[in-house]
Amino acid sequence: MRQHTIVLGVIGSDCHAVGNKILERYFANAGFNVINLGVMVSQQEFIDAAIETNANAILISSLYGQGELDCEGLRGRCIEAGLENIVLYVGGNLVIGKKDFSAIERKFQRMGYDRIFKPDADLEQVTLLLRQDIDSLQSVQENRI
Amino acid sequence: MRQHTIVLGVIGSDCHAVGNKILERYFANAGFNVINLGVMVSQQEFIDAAIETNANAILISSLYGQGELDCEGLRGRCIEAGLENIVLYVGGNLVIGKKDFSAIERKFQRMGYDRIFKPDADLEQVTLLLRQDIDSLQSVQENRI
Amino acid sequence: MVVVSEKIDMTEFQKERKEVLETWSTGSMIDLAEGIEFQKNLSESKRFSLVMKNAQENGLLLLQPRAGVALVDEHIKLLSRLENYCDLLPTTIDAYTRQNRYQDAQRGIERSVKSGQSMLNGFPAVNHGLEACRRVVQAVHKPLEVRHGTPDARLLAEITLAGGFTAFEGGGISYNIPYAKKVPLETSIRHWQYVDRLVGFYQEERITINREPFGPLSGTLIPPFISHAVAILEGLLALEQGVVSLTLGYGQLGNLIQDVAAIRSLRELADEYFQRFGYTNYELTTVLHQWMGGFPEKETQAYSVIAWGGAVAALSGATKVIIKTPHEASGIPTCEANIQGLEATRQITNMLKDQYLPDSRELSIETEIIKQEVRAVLDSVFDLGQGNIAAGAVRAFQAGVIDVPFSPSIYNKGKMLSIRDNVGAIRVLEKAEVPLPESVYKYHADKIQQRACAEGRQPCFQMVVDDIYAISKGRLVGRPR
Amino acid sequence: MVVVSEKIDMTEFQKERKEVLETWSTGSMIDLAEGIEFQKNLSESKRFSLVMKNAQENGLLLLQPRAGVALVDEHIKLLSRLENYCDLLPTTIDAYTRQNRYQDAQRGIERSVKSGQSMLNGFPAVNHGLEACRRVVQAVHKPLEVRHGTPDARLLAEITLAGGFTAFEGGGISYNIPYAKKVPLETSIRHWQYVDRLVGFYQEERITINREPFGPLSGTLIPPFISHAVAILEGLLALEQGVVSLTLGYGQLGNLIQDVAAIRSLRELADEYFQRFGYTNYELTTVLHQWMGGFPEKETQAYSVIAWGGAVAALSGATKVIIKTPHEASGIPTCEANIQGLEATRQITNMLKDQYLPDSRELSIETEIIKQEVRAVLDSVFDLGQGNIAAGAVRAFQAGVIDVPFSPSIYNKGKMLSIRDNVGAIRVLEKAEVPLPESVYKYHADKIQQRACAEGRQPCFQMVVDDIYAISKGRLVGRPR
Ligand code: B12
Ligand code: B12
Repeated sequence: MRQHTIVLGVIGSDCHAVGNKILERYFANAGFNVINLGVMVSQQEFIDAAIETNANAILISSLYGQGELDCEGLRGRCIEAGLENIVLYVGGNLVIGKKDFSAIERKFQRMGYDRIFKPDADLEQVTLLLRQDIDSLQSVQENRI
Repeated sequence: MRQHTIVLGVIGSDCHAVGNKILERYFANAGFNVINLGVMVSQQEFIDAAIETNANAILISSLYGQGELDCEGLRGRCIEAGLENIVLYVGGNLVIGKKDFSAIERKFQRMGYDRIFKPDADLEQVTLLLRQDIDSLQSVQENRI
Repeated sequence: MVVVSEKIDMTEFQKERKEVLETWSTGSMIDLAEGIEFQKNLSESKRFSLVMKNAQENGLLLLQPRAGVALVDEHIKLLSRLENYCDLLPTTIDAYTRQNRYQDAQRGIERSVKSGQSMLNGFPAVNHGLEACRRVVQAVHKPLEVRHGTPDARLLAEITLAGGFTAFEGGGISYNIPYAKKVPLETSIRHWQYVDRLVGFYQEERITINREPFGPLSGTLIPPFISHAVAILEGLLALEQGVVSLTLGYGQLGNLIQDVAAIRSLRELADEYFQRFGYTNYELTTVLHQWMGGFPEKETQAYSVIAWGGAVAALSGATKVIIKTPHEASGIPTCEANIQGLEATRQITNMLKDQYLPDSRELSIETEIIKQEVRAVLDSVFDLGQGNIAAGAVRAFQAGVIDVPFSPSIYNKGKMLSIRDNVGAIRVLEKAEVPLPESVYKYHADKIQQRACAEGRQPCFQMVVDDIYAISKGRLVGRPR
Repeated sequence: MVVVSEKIDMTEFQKERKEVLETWSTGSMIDLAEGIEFQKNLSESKRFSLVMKNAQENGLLLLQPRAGVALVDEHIKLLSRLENYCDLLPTTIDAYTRQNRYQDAQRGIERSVKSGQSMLNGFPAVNHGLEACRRVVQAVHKPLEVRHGTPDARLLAEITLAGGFTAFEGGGISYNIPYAKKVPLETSIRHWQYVDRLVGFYQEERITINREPFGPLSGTLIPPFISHAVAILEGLLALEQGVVSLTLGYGQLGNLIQDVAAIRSLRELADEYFQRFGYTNYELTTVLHQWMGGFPEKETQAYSVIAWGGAVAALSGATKVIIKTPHEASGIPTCEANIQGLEATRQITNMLKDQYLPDSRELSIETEIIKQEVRAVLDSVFDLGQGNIAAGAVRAFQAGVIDVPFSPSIYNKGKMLSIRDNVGAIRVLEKAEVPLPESVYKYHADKIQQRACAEGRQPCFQMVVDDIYAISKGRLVGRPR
């Protein structure tokens, strides 16, 4: 299996570090090449790191509730930056307050995120999906070429 | 103020004794002549005691949930027994389960109870109402005579 | 009726049995040998005594709810959902059945069918009969206990045990004094000797049925020594009839030290007395009931009472905890409310499962005080009985040597007064005829005095009333406002 | 930047102050003299320090929630409802303001107006400015504290203190290490010296502002001695600038003995160090935060975590408890959820208000261990500082002498590893550069070994991960499945 590169980080002014450290370990153990930007990462930093490392996916965390403000526009900026086929995942406590998840999901799907995860996301499941999503995008890309 | 006589008791197969002992004390201290029949009192026992003591009111407790089965028909039996103007109160956890109180109230009003009380009934308030209700029935009675 | 303390003779038992089975139509279905066969075929995971024993050996704390509705299918549905959240299942019996008013229970069943909801506060096992009980037992996967409050539970026991229930709560004292008004103690004790003899008979056939005297009594300001004395007496009466698996109970009172001391002393005293009477072949476990008095109406507040009960059960090392629900103050819980109580309890008992309350001067003193109290009471009971435990118990209640606060029974003196002290422990304000040693009584008086000083009022009945309302009003000690 | 430990000189302060007030438009409104006037006219019931002091003297336990929304009127509505259920009010500041990103906060305000709901995770006090703060203060009847997580809180302090808030949470270490990634410690400590100097200035004008170092740090497996060392250092740094009213904090960990030992040792150690440094004129109180790590998602389970936090706060004798809510795992609580958390907490703290955990061998040992640990760390810090506490703190973090687990800061070593032992107490698995005495380290190792044996696996990082998830998954110790 080819090693996939993923960029990890907590977006915006968010300082929640615990989940991020666990995700880093988990995906590294699962065989990914993990570029972890840690907490308080701007959209630009995510994009720069993805370009620099030729990443297959960006996995964004937002725990602190201001995710809606921080996550808007990233898909557009990725495309502008030439990251046309990058997988975009986002997870955590994405909005302010305890809200119905399907509404949150729709909101972030509309922003261009491929998959949206709750805090209790099963990481094994996520790994499977991530491999699938990367591979299917890759084959799209290869077909194009 | 004339001393009113009230009959007190817990109806049916209900063994909850604590509230009953508190009510006895409370109404005695408030100046009523209290005939307390204790727990597990049948409708007939209530009626007999009321006749015997020439009571102004019967205060029924039901805590254990089978109040609906136990309390039906008492108003009719009172009238049959000649207790036409007796005040009938009932209070406690009157039905099975946590139910909307207004529905319970309607149900027991339809059974002929003058007032229906929740477990957290304010006893001071109850005393005031009881005096009023007895007095107004008494005056009805006196007017008739 | 003169009640004696000895194993009921089998011929006498069979004679009585015939009469018992005739008290309601469903009794005719019961065949003891066939019941034993049925029990033998139950899987081990449904054997209450075994699950309790394993839990005790592994230091586990098992959760059990209360639950029972009028109709069989509804009851099965209820238990099938609950068993995903608890370790032990109950079947709570309705209050008509508890008074042997099967006719009224029948009316309750009919009305429940009509109205589409349970009109009874429990499952009328006698009316439903043997096959219904077996349907329940076979539909679930965990051990089932009959939980009730029945002074004469002979027919109920016959039906439910032949039906496959593997535990039976109650006792001649604990299911009379808090639950009845005019049943003489000698009658209820005699009827419970029958139940215990029946359980002993199953035991002789190598079917162990767990027996659980009802610890909390009236649930209202009961000092631990009173409920302990009753529990140990009922334990002895049960052992006498051949019972082996015993779970002694206690209702949480709210003061951490007193509650832990209570569970600890209950175990130790029971062993002491059982062995003193020559029993060695018994399986003893303990159960703590989350607070059994009036609950706060707000569910948020109820959750904290529930959690505190779970915490104390864990810290005291009890083997089982009977849970309450956020609906407690209002009405019989829905299945959902029951699950809520179980989930809340599981969280706290899991978090505290490896913790315990360490030894301290305070804990030792409290444990020692309870032991002195129980010994004083029980010695007096045995004196009164002169070798006959049952008669001793009857005479003890007559004399007020055992006196249960807020009992509805005319066979209970109701003269002893208890209230909370300044840290919320239950103390004896007026001992009346209870033979508390002077030093112990003085200890209580001092503790109560501390509270009186703190509140600037003399100990009085109003304090008792304030204490009764206290937890439902959001506190433990009923301070003046 | 070189940070020194001495009271900031007033001319220097005034110069810096001018710059601070220019960092956002609302700064220009602030007039210190006028702010002091406003504070003088506040009623005593709004004076945080006074309410804390009275509570401590009367053995009360005060409840405080977290709460803050984007818009002023909404925020007032929120606090006005909450104050019926709590004793002390918060104003939680949004995360942009915490990073001095006022432009982003402005966008958050605008988006909140548009969407009709708060898009910020707190109240952007700087953007709203002085008058808005005063409207809040005047609308409520209880003391108000600014609660945030801001490495540079100078402008926030200027605005909120002039605005009538009477307590201010945070510190140069505790509001950097868990809350920032790249802010040098010397910078945040210096900025917090400014805040403390400001509070000291108010104090000189006889306006007492309560200061509360943030105890729980990352809320994740922090051994008590780490947070104690930080709290005491921040206490000393505050006293240096003239602060008088101090509330030291601690985040509940879940093991009863360790938690009670922690609150007890925190008080005693703080007194010891404050007095050693010559301070006598201070008002010291303590606060316990209900469990600060990951919560269970189910509200039923969350209630038990909340209740256990309240129980421990009461049993340990803390003066204040910061409450969590049943929404904790999911999102910022609605007003209703916050009230639920308060009601549940009130029930348990009221029930336990007169109880305490008695002395025991276990409790003494645990208290003594924490003291030895804190002394070892602080002695090393003072050595490193050579008379300069601030510099000592900076160097201690550089050297890993203080090492906070799961900090996002690059100025924290992050080498020390901690996990739960077999009864759920937090122990040090790898001390890295933390100067724990050998005997103490051995104590930790033994305790961890007990767990390792019980679980049949070697201590490892997976254990740490299991412990992080444990409470959210319904237990305390992260046992293997
Ligand atoms: C610990 C904690 C803190 C610590 C953080 C310390 C640190 N530096 O890491 C402290 C105390 C400092 C803190 C501060 C704050 N916090 Co905080 N915090 C928590 C808490 C209790 C636990 C978080 C945690 O560590 N969980 C354990 C880890 C393992 O889980 P996790 O973080 O959820 O991460 C997992 C999953 O989310 C998922 N995941 C995450 N990202 C992604 C991405 C992808 C692609 C996938 C597949 C999965 C995934 O996988 C991770 C690993 O399992 C949560 C509530 C909770 N969960 O119980 C609140 C919480 C996250 N905090 C919250 C808030 C608001 C704050 C503050 C703003 C203060 C405030 N207003 O109350 C500040 C933040 C300031 C800032 N600048 O960011 C809110 C967010 C509210 C919302 N979204 O509506 C929460 C939910 C609490 C609440 N209900 O109010 N917090
Ligand atoms: C203590 C208790 C017991 C003790 C009673 C001991 C005794 N002999 O007294 C024991 C453990 C024995 C017991 C047994 C049972 N109980 Co019980 N018990 C309680 C409990 C916890 C407290 C009752 C109490 O003493 N409260 C304190 C007193 C002061 O309050 P009170 O009883 O409510 O009385 C006051 C008011 O109701 C009001 N009031 C009462 N009557 C009247 C009348 C009038 C006119 C007025 C104005 C006011 C008024 O004023 C009183 C004084 O303030 C309640 C739940 C709760 N409230 O928290 C359940 C509760 C009453 N029990 C209940 C049940 C079902 C039973 C059982 C059937 C067992 C079971 N299935 O779980 C058996 C009853 C068997 C039988 N034959 O009756 C249910 C009833 C459910 C329902 N209505 O839907 C309750 C509500 C618990 C629950 N949620 O399931 N119980």
